[in-house]
Amino acid sequence: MSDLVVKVGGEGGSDSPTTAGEFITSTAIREGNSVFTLRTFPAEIKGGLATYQVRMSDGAVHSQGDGPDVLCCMNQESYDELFRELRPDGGVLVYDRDSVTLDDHLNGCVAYGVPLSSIAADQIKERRTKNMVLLGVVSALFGLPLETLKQCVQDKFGKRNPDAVALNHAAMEAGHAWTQDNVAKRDSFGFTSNPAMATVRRIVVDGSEAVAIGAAAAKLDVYAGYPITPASDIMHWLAQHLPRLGGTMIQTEDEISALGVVLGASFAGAKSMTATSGPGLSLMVEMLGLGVMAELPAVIVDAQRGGPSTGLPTKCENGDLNLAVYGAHGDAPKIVLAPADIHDCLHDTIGAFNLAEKYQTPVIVLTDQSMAMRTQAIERPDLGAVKLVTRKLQKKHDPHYKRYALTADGISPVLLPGSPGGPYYTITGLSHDEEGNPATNDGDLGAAMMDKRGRKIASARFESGWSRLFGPERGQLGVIGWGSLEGALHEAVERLNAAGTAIRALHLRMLSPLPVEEIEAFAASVDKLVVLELNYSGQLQRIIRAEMDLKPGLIRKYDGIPFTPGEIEAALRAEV
Amino acid sequence: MSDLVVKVGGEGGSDSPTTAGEFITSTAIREGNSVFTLRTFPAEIKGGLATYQVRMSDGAVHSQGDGPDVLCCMNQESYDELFRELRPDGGVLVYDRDSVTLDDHLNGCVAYGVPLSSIAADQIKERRTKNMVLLGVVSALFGLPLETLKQCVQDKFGKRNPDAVALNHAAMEAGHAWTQDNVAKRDSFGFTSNPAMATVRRIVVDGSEAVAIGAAAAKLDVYAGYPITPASDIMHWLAQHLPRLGGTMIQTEDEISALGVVLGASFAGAKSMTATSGPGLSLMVEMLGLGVMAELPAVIVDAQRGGPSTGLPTKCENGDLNLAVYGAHGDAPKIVLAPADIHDCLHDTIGAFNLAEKYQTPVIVLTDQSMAMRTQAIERPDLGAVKLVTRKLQKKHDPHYKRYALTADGISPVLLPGSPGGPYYTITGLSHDEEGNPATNDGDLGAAMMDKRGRKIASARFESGWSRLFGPERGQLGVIGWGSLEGALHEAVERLNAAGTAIRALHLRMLSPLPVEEIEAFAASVDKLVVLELNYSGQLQRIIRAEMDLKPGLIRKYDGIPFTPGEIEAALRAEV
Amino acid sequence: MAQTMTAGSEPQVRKAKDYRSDLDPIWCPGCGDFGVLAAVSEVFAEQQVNPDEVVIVSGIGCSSRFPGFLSCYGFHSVHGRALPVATGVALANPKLKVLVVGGDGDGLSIGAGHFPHAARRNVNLTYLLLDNEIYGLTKGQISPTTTDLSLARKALSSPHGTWEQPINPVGLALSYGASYVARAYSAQRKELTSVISRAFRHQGFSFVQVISPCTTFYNSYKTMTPRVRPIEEDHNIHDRNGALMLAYDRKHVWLGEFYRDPDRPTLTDQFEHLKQLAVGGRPATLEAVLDRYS
Amino acid sequence: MAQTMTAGSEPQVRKAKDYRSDLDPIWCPGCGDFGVLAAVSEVFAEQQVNPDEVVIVSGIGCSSRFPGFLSCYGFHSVHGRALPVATGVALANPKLKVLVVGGDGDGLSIGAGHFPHAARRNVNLTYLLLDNEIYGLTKGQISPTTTDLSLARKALSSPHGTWEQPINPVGLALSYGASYVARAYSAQRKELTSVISRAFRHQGFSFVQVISPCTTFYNSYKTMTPRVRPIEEDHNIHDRNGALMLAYDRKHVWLGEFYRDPDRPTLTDQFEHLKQLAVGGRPATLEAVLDRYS
Ligand SMILES: Cc1ncc(C[n+]2csc(CCOP(=O)(O)OP(=O)(O)O)c2C)c(N)n1
Ligand SMILES: Cc1ncc(C[n+]2csc(CCOP(=O)(O)OP(=O)(O)O)c2C)c(N)n1
Ligand code: SF4
Ligand code: SF4
Ligand SMILES: [Mg+2]
Ligand SMILES: [Mg+2]
Repeated sequence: MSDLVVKVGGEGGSDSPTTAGEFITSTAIREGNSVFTLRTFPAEIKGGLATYQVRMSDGAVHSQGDGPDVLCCMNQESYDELFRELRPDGGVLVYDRDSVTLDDHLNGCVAYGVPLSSIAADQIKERRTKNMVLLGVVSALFGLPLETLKQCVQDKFGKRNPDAVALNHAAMEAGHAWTQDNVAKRDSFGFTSNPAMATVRRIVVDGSEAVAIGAAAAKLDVYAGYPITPASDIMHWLAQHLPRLGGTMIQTEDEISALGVVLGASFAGAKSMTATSGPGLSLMVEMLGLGVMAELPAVIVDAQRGGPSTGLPTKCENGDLNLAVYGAHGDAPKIVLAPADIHDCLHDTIGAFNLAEKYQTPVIVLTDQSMAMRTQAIERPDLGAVKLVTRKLQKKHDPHYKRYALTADGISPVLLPGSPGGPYYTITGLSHDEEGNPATNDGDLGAAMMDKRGRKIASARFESGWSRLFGPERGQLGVIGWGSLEGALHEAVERLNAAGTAIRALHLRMLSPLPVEEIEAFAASVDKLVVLELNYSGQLQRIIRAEMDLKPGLIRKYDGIPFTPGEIEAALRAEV
Repeated sequence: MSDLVVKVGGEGGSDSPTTAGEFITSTAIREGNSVFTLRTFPAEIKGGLATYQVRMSDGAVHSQGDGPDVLCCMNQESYDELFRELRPDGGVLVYDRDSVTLDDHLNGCVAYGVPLSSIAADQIKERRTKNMVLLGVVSALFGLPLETLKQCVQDKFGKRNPDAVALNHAAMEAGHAWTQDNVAKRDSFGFTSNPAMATVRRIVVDGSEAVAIGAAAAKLDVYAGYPITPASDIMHWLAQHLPRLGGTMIQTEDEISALGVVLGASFAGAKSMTATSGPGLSLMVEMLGLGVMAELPAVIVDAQRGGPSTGLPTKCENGDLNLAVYGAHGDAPKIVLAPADIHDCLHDTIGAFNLAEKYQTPVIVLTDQSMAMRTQAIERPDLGAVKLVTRKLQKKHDPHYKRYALTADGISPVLLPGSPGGPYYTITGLSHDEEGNPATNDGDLGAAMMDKRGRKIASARFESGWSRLFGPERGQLGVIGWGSLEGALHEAVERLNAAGTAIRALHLRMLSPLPVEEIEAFAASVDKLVVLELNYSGQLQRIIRAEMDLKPGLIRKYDGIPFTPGEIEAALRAEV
Repeated sequence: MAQTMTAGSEPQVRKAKDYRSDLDPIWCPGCGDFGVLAAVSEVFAEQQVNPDEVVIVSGIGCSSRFPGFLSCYGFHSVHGRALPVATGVALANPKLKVLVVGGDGDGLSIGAGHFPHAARRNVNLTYLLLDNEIYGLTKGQISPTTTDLSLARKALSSPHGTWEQPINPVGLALSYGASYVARAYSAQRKELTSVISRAFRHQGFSFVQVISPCTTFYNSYKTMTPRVRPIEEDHNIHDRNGALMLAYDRKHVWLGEFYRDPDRPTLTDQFEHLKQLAVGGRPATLEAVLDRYS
Repeated sequence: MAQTMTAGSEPQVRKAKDYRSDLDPIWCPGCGDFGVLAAVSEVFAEQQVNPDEVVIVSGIGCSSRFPGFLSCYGFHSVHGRALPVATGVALANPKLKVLVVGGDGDGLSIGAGHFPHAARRNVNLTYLLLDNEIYGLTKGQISPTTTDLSLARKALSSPHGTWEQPINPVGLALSYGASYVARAYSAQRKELTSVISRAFRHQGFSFVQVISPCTTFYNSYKTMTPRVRPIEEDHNIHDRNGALMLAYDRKHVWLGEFYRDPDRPTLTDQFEHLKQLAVGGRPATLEAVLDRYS
């Protein structure tokens, strides 16, 4: 099985390393590889260090891998900043010898210097094709099929800009030719196609597109949002496509308004959603409480970034769980989900709409920066097979109808505004009676309504399919994880089990309500329990401790960069 | 020891039961009694049922007591709603026989019907003096000195309105005379003065005034706030008095702006504060995160009411702890305090300013509706003895000064804007370096800064004086409480210990950081542990479980009405 | 207020009182808001509005209790957020007639950031701002429209007076690009009803500032009555700049219709247009979109 | 950017570049904000501003990175909240000169609710709204001031165009009662500098809309340059209604000073007055206040 991690670094901008990385990714996918990408961005809009890492394998890949096997440095800064990441045992450095001066110590790495800049400037007469020259070099060195690379370029620019295609093709060929003529391969890395896989129906999307597609598949009617990194791309996709699909996307004046529009639309019967990141979620807290109190279905996607406050806007953290679970004054239980990969981003968004409708509640979906900006080939969803849930409706006119009827399961049928003949009702954020009328002097009724909302949400923990298990039936150690680290955790668990340590992992995608029975069963199957998280305080670990008679340990990381499998492996090894 | 609980109910408005309750309260205080009051409000601005309960004793009182000994009903609604609260074993009902029709079943209570309305209308020629007539009746029946009552009226209206004084005096006398002439006392309740206590220097304030006075004593410079029940009275006090004391109070356009002004003022060196209730705290969440990240001292008072959402605006709940502790995306540790009585409202506000300055952090002070609106006589504060803390300042010019120096204790000296010669700096909500410059590409530095803020706040748990212990050295049961229920808890613990059950209680007034060592020591002194809270989910119980190796049980109440000592007594008895 | 109009057996002609719910208003005697409630019921009767299709949205305040007192669908949301919520209702189901009712504090203080945007987007709704120049529900603090200093001094939050310059709601609505702008006075029921009626018929964002005094905390009837004056017949209702000058006139508080632009496309028009445009004849499907990602 | 001006050894005369910090702007080449940064440094030099006493407050956006690039005290706060934070600074220490810098999204979208209130309170600060008609930092979505539809169509959030009516920042500032209102263009450095200089000297709330194009996402230099025109000499700067008409003129984008009221008391004046008034000759003490509660 081939498994190759390539990282490209250079200045963000027109000859960007990001574009190069994207073409490597799409080529690998067409060649039937699984890929896993990881991008970093500079704070500057233009300029600054941008990187794009792609792991490709003709088998399955779950994570970005450990350090890159191949590092391509397009300028000095990228070499200075990234060289320490290159795997020390024989990693390969490809660099622009026109602009990069190497250190004395290569740590046993193989270095290929290529005059990327001068090939682009002199042969192609267009400096900005430097990244395309690099692609030719990579193709020649590691066997990434040049024709497929060229086809990807053709498909991307072809219609709009045939001149660009010609120029880029020339640059790739020049890079390829120079390498074949001048470089003697001294490393053992290589790319392998997987023709079988190439025929499977897949779509290539990043986490943002996956969420948006999921929402569209769930028949989203109204999207309202305010731009924020790394959530904006969801809005951009919907701006483009939602009208075509019969829905409406509105960019509001702020996040409070966005959730206000969403709740208003939901009241009127629409499936509605907003997406934001931490600062926006903080602003939505009052509206969230209203959604819980008024029992309105709504989906709120939070693409988490580094916090607190403006924090690390282009970095990755899973630190908004507390806010999602506890956000809102008073007790306001709601459903909180966390997709773990790009496939989940699509399907869990559909699931979020279903849960929102079924339980008549705001559902928060926690994704993160790494998923929002990571491209992956996932199985094309079978839209015909998607099951959608609609809120329990009161369809017939019934003079005794009560909007907030105190039912056994806490779910009261909804008579939608517009329904003929009423009984008319007004919903309110005040404590109310079964009809919806303010009942602010009746504490017992207020408590009964609190119980209703509480038991309704609590019962959602028995929904199935919101977790995944890895490893053997029993373990010396059990790891509970959540969020985007699943892939790395999966890989670490496989390695450790392969090395003879029995480790199980339970990866949760529903965090509120907490599936306590499931966690109990898992805990019973292991000797020791630890929670793995990408935040400072161990937010899930604290919630588990708060709700259950368990005292798991904690492994955490909070420097804005996802775990590598190696890091997890080392940390887990230390626990057993 | 006398101990008398009187409750007055009637229509909110000009002949309001509230005014009657207030005069009973001030009279009892002048007569050297301890008092504990409890008020309820209708949702209507005018009209609706208003009640005022006052417990008076020549000894100490800690709570509102159990049901009233004496219930005064000024209209039918008050009788219909409140009669079930009257103590069944010989309680006294005083009612307006002109407007109230009694049920057949008096449950063994003593009932005195008095023509309150006709005395007011016919003898005094002013229907609105009905509440004053009632005061005369109460005075005659239970020995509350008429002269002191009259003096209180004189002191309240005398300067502004001598005619009102005369009218009210006449009404009181008429009620008193009618009772002496027509009623044969058939109950055993009576009021006792305590002349010794009457000479102690006390002030009579409600919780809102106490907070405002505490802030003024802490030398508050800038107050910014937005009206909300039950916090507005803090603003009203400061609007009146703060300018006289050299400070500034501004009513902002919303709560986000209020905390914005507070943080801006703090940056410029001022002691600044805002006060709000749940919905406002929800809106402040993003700003709170900024305060934590930028390390700005600030005091945020949250007078909790019933939630979630608009909830029960005139009722009592201690349900905002989660939001105070976990509010803000990312990990944003801050200090959270909770005064337990009116005395604390004053002194803990001073403490909040001191902690905010010392630890350079937002401090949230959780009071609640019952304290905000409860009048009590407390020891007059010795302003000369108040100790104030100022943030650690960088006073000398030092070219190597760094605003966010990574110190061992996490506290970095502050060079205030306006300081000559700099080094100038810009603070930011972005992850930053020691100088304050954005450092959004350096994850390790971001983590180091997270650690700095974390250890700074964690160390505040060793501050002393933020808890109180009741009961014997060791207990069969240990109760941990927080918030305004302390008095009722104290009383219940005394009763149970008197009855031979060994029960200890630890009442916490600092909830974040959690004083884990202190709780551990307490837990070690009892056989079983339970947390007592005025909210649905047991918010403190969950935090204790999350942070410590303890699994306390939970006793909770969430109908908007504070615990009575009897309720706690019964619940604790069930635990042992 | 679960008042039922038994389906199929509605009265032939609905009277104003048929639009009232069973819930009694919690307002103080004399509160200006009673007049507005009566006017809205009359407008509904006059236009024989179908209550099935009406949604009234409000924030928090005395005036914001409005929806519950009428027999149609309502959403009493949170303080200052009525316009976003109402925008959501309007977008979700363009068949619904959306009425927004709220106070001066609700709309111009905490909600001040939403007003410009709802107006410039021309959301299809009628916004009645019940202006009593005070925060009624929280017991009388000054608001952004408080003008009378002697009244302001009685407010608990401004015992020493205020120097803040009050906001002119009609001026703002015009600056924000509202397509219908009017002012009325709850003490003049006939004119009030007629203005609300026209606002409710307008397609797009119609704004009516209703002077609706708070008899408990800021009783401005006495000082207001001599200041108001009906807009002259010759005022050109399509001239926005002229309307602005009228709004900022210092001598009188003009009542009536300031401005109307019946032709501006509404937000609903825009989104319906987008859907048509995007579909471009052939129905778009998600499958077709997914093809691009394959 | 901890740039030090060693105390006691300051240069006799500070040059514009002395006011720049060590931090290099992260802006794209050609970004209009460079011009504003240069103009502000020049104004500081011209007025020989003491950097000890300057606090620059901003929200979030490309333009909001401004404070860090100057050598004085700064607070880069959160998106849309610069005005409240700046109000706090101004109230806490009236000796500080407060400059607020932010974008059109920051100030007119998420921050839209604070602008009216800072203006009508006449907070003592200068507010430079760097208007590029787009959200720069989040990669070019439309903003409340986006006017050019062909440019808007390129924005990621509005590929099919927008029908929303843009906001006129100068018109709003005037409606809100700002006591100084001007407009400038970052491409006209001399005029820009002179306007900022006058705004910075103004006592009270001075507002300058600076047209400052985003070369990356909404390069409006070409379309803007022919539309701008200096305000005529005969414009009466004390006539607010005249200024409004100029603001809403559809033919030209007028540049220069629209309105100035040098006499209106500032928020600081008000609060200093209150303190005096309250003290009334004798110093008030908390003890004396407590006596009332005894
Ligand atoms: C977020 C939030 N802040 C504050 C409040 C308290 N509050 C309720 S109504 C109100 C203002 C009422 O004034 P206005 O909107 O003018 O309505 P009116 O009562 O005068 O009709 C305020 C401040 C609240 N409910 N929510
Ligand atoms: C609460 C919140 N919402 C959204 C964002 C994301 N955000 C950052 S800057 C910005 C808008 C930038 O536009 P503008 O204010 O016009 O400044 P410019 O970049 O154009 O100078 C947005 C939406 C944020 N930081 N915080
Ligand atoms: S307080 Fe004022 S606004 Fe509220 S109901 Fe009473 S009169 Fe009306
Ligand atoms: S994106 Fe636009 S506004 Fe931002 S720095 Fe670049 S040119 Fe300037
Ligand atoms: Mg009002
Ligand atoms: Mg902008």
